[in-house]
Amino acid sequence: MSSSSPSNKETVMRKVPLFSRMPILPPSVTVPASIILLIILLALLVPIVSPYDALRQNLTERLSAPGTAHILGTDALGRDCFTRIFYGTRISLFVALIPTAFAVLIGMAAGIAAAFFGKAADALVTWLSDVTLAFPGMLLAMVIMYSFGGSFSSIVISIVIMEWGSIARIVRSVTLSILENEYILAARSIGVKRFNIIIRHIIPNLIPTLIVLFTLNIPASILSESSLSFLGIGIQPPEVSLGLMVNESRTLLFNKPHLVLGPAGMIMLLVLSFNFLGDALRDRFDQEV
Amino acid sequence: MSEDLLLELRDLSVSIVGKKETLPIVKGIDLHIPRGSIVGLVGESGCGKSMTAKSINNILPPFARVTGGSIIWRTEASGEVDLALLKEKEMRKKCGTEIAMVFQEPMTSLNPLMQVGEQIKEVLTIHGVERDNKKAKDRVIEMLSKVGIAEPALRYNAWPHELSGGMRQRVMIAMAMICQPKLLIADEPTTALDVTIEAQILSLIKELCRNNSMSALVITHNMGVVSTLCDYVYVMYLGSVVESAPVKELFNNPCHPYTRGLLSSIPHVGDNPEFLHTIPGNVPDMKKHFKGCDFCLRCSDDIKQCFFEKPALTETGAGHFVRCHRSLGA
Amino acid sequence: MQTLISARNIKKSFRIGRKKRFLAVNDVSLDIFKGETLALVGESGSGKSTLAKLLMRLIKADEGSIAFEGQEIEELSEKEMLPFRREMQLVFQDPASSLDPRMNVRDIIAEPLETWKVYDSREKTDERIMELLDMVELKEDSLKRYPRQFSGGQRQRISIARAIAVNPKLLVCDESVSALDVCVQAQILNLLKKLKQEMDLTCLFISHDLSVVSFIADRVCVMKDGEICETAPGEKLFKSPEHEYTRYLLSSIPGQ
Amino acid sequence: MPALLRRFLGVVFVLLGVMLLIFIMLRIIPGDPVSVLLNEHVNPATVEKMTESLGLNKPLPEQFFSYLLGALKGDLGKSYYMRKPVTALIMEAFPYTLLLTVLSAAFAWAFGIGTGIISAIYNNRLPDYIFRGLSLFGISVPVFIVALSLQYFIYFKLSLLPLTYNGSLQSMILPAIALGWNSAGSVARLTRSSLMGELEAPYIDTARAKGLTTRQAIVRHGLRNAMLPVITMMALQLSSMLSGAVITESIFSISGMGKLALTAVQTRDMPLLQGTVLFMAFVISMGNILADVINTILDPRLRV
Repeated sequence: MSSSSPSNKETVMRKVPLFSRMPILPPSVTVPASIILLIILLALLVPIVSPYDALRQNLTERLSAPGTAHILGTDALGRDCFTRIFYGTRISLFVALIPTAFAVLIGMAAGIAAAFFGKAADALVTWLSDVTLAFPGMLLAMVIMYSFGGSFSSIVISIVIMEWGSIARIVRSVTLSILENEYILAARSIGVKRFNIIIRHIIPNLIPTLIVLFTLNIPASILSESSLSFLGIGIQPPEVSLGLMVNESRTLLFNKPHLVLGPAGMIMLLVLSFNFLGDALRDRFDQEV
Repeated sequence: MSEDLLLELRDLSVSIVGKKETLPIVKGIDLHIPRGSIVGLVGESGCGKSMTAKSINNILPPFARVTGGSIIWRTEASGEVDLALLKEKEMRKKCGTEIAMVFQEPMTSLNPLMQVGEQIKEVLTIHGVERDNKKAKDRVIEMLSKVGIAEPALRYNAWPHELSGGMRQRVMIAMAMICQPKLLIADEPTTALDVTIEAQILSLIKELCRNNSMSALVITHNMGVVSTLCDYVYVMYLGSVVESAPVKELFNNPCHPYTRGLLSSIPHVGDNPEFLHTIPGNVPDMKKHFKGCDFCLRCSDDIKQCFFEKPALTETGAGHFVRCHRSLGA
Repeated sequence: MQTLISARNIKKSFRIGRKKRFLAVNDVSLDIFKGETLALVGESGSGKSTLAKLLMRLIKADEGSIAFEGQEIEELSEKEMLPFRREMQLVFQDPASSLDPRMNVRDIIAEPLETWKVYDSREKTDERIMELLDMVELKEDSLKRYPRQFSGGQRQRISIARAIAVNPKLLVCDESVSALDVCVQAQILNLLKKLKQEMDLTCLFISHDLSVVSFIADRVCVMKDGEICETAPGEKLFKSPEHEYTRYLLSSIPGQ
Repeated sequence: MPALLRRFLGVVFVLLGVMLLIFIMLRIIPGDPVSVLLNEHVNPATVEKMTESLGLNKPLPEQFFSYLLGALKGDLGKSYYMRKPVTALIMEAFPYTLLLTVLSAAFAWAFGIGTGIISAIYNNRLPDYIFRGLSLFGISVPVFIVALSLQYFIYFKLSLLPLTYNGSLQSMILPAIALGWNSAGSVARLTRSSLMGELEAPYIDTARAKGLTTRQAIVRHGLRNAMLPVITMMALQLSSMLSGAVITESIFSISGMGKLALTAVQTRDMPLLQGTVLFMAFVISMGNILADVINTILDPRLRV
């Protein structure tokens, strides 16, 4: 930011009314939102509250059926499934939220640059996003796993690279349609500087799209992470993730199906509620315009 | 009197039916269209004129429905029919053959992925008027030339986006006229066109009506279009008719304060007053319900009665009806 | 009569498709005198809107020179152009898209005032905004409300308030009443005429509607396919038009 | 068709970018590729000879161009682990993946478009809610969960279809459904919203005023316009389908491209991984061009 005088900067920052009057939300938004909050809360509390340690093996209680001691029974190495599911959810959510946030930020910057800063920037961003989109996500992740091994950071990087492209493309087209409005020409004719036009006019009008993109890309990240862990090239043991739990109990699918059902059910519940929330938010914002 | 009426709207009301509440848009309209005459329906945006037109051939949007009154359609072939009660199938049989419509936006009223000629021929094939493909194509080309399109055989295969606005409106008129309908509904036919093209389209409509002794219902907000094209005119405000009269009579002797205000706030080439006369305030929200006359808040010569009692439509001259307490000499 | 803007031999063409170039403005020369209302009238595609944007330097011309109060502005860079931006303000056609839906009325009108730091304190800016609302006959309580809560006519009033906020020398109205109903159109035309007299503005009025132009304009330029085919004072042009196209336009007006 | 020519050039640039990206990423690994391959306790002399023979000691740009020239001639180098040319391995594996993808695409698109149209026509009534729930469920279930549950119910409980792929077409049904499940959901959702959008288009009113019933107007006019964005999306789905193929092939043990890539990662076989990824990217780019061609044929406005 140029060294603009404090009053101008102060007015610019305060002038962006993000949620100044967010009206009451319809049930189609509050229901999935509360499910998600409940899961996050449990994911934080259960591993602490639960008597069992998610990672410590206890071979004497191997494969015990769901009952009073272990609500969902224990897995092949005697670890309590109920605790592990919520411990795994915490990792899965962490590995989903962080890259989605980065992907949305990078996508936003790239999308605005492509739409706002002329032909060259547009060609560069489009080329870069086409290159990353030309890879099947799984293979791109494999290349990254090959180079950096199966650590947290490599999963986060591969999910960011997988998702930023499509976000940038959507942000670019929405920004282009915003730029067609006459209030942008009005700002230019008033003499508002280019940077201020982005801050005061483009970003506030992009916010609904960004929120929907963020909400709809989280489930995509959860699916990618769990698929990678399922293939054994994602989260490595002894760490826990929902995809890894499904992979570990896969061989017992036919005689102990509940071992697979637990983590699989949690993945589906998470992804379903985020998708539901994303849809509801999109309808809500379309109504508002 | 009602024998030679082609179409008669009796106390027609249309409302938007929401989950919780219904919003009346058209509040009991009586309208007569005699055979071979061009009737105008004029009013500002939001007064319900377009909904009235669309209720006749039932192309109302899904959230709107006819909630009262009847649409009496009289023809030799099917005698007297209430269109409001017709099922979708019977209604569609009449659309395109007996009742045709032309729309406001020529840019978006044609299917962009289908050639223009094909879209016109579809009217013939759908109604089985002309089974043979070759003959149907010739009839379309003949119709295209009748509406003033040069090289009709060539234009038959043109795509909509290749034609100008005026050309596309001619295609729409050709599509409407191909089965010699009894009634042409024109919903703001020239609003989206330039003034020179507008003049040509208006004269084309007038000529087609006269040659085929076809009636027309013209929806517009432009008083100039009314004076050029229409024989009789209904003025609408907030969902009901406030005044109706033969066009000459309305322009020379407007009785309702709203009509007078409307006519005097139109700028005319040549005379330039210091300031234009305006009607104070702006059109109230549809949801607002008035105990008395809808126009009372904005009326300059209103009296106490206007605020408490809804005025009825009374005849003050030959075919000149006004909905205003003052007109009865009160 | 002092000239506010004089443009000489302006040319502007746009590229459509691979090779074809569409000549929007073809060698136009034009003077706008201080204090007058000049109308640019013509059908769609006649280049009147493009010419207005060229005069305001919102788009750069291929050729020709434009002088604002004697100073050449065609070759200026964006930065040097800024002070002139303050002197020329634009009122748009479409009430739905000329106001930012995410900003309330106070911020919309305040934007020019804050961009040019006309007042150093927020109270003075708010005072000026109240004054502007009063000038365009809008109620005080509209400050906190958002554009979608207003009718077309009210939105045009907000647009006008924003345009006159920094006391410009030139007010450009690009089809500012075309999207409005007859009654509201009359109110806005009266408002424009009143403001022009009170603030001693020069006004460039672009429209396709000859009757509106005959009411508001002192002088009229008739444009066709990127060229000016006739320029004359209002009464003379409407009483005895010389150019054949002007006569054709006048005769096409329905209901004359 | 200059527009298509420009589009083709664009794709060539993208493929170059893809090649560059993989090339760089596979060579910035912490350890030296050869020593990792021959595992640690081999003496440095053999490592030196091995690097020499594989040409890994030449400067990176030179390696890249020799690889580029090779790729253009169809030679994607030799697999370290399997001692066979990568191109041959790919040609062996690709038919299986192709069959799987084609079958799952057929299932997904037929099912997706069908439900999308039905839920658009019966908008806000029972069929709409059922199919909308189904398609939302469709995009929310990972491929491997669909695969496992299909195996559990269809094979284990009802034993209708074989557990894994045994060469017969019948055994390819379960993998196809598992892989196609997600894209069926997203195709259904886009078809529904696109068709609903078209129903509000003015030309539908024109069709009804001409005498077509609402249903006729949808089928004869609305549908074709609504399909344009769906076709573009189907091409873009090719990349997510090939991702899913990796998982489906490992669950149903189909020796396709996905399995090949997976073994390449597990055996640290750089040329094989590089070859498979590049080939898949090429297939996806061809898919995009195909979508553009179809769109240009369907939509006259795109014909320059």
